[in-house]
Amino acid sequence: MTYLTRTLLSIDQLVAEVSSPACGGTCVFLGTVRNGPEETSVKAIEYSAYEEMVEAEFGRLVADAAKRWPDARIAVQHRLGTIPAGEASIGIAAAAPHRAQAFEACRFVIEEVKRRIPVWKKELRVDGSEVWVDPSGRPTHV
Amino acid sequence: MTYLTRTLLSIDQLVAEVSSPACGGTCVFLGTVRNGPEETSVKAIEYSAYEEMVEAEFGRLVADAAKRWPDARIAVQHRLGTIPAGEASIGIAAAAPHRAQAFEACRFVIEEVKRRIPVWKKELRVDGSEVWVDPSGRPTHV
Amino acid sequence: MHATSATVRVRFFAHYAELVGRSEAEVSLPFPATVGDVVRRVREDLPGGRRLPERPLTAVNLQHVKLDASVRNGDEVAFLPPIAGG
Amino acid sequence: MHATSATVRVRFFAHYAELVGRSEAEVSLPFPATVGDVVRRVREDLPGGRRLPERPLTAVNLQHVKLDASVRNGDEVAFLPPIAGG
Repeated sequence: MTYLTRTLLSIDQLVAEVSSPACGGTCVFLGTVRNGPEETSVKAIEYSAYEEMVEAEFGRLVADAAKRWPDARIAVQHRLGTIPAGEASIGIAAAAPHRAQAFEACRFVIEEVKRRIPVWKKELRVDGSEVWVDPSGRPTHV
Repeated sequence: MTYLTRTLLSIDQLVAEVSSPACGGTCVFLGTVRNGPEETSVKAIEYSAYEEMVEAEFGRLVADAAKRWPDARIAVQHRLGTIPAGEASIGIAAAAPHRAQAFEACRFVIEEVKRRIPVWKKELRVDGSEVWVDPSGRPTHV
Repeated sequence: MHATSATVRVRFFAHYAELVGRSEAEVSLPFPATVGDVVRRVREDLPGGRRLPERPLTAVNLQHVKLDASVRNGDEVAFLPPIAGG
Repeated sequence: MHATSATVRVRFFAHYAELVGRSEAEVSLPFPATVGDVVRRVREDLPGGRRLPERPLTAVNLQHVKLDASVRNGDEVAFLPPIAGG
């Protein structure tokens, strides 16, 4: 499996990948492009990446999770390209014999993604402007 | 919506119910009938409930969650009847503006379900025996 | 009927229904009464009632209650085995 | 070519690629060298290089590294804007 896709993420596919007779709990996380009160009319977000490094870093990240939760099964996929508001940019599924492990492993993966996976986003606004998103704070107009 | 169903749970339907332009994170939990090393060959589990109370208690539980996470949107459905190993008995979706709220609300719901929602399960084993599951410990042969 | 007695509908679920061989019963007892009084009466009077625990989990009118909760005429009192949902 | 110089491929992504108007460059510098040396050279020699931060996030051969990591001939050194995935 590759960790990147340019098409709609499928929760069912992620869940199917991790399901196993020994796993009683599955936790799924979906990150979705918002258009809420905090986003000045975001029409879509354009996601780009250092693709070869994303694949390598996701491999290391999943291996790190497997070390911490040896019984957990993890699947993750990040979508790239222009993603309209309301659609998911990332999907993570973690299945484990017990639910605490599933929640913890899933949460670990999304936190590490935010820290390690070289993906960037540019907000495409309804007024035609474009803004690189800097999660550390300052939006950067381009 | 009713909180009980006797047919296959649909993750997509739960996610669709909670999705909203203001919510950037969605956490889903699926509880699945296991047939792992800890289960002496469980073929299926028969779920039964005090159905009127399940509906009332789920209403109170979701209201409790809404008080703690006012921006979260929550959907939950419990399946009853005979559920074969590998299929889900409960599905929970929690969407929120930020992911921490989504994870916490989803985790809260499943922990409260285990504590409050009057549902019982009887393991149907491959050798034909049946066992009521007592989560406090002792399995009770019937 | 005089207000010095209360009649409640008692419901049994799952393993408890199997232990007493029925899913419901009607119990009358002197008023005022508590859920604990209902439990004692069921264990004493119902065939197989002794197989039920002395302090089961209980609900009145679809709400979890403790054994010292009071019951009124017409209430529905449920005996709940250890919860195993999810 | 003598082993006293190293040539690395430098890659720019997202906002940084826009700031320097290109997605890659080749940089030669005296060996031994660190990622920090590559960053300094890029900022000095590349048109628009001063628009890049002095201490960007960097990777060598697809792995996150600090600025004091050493680089070798043939390495791929990437300038990574603040990560915004997920």
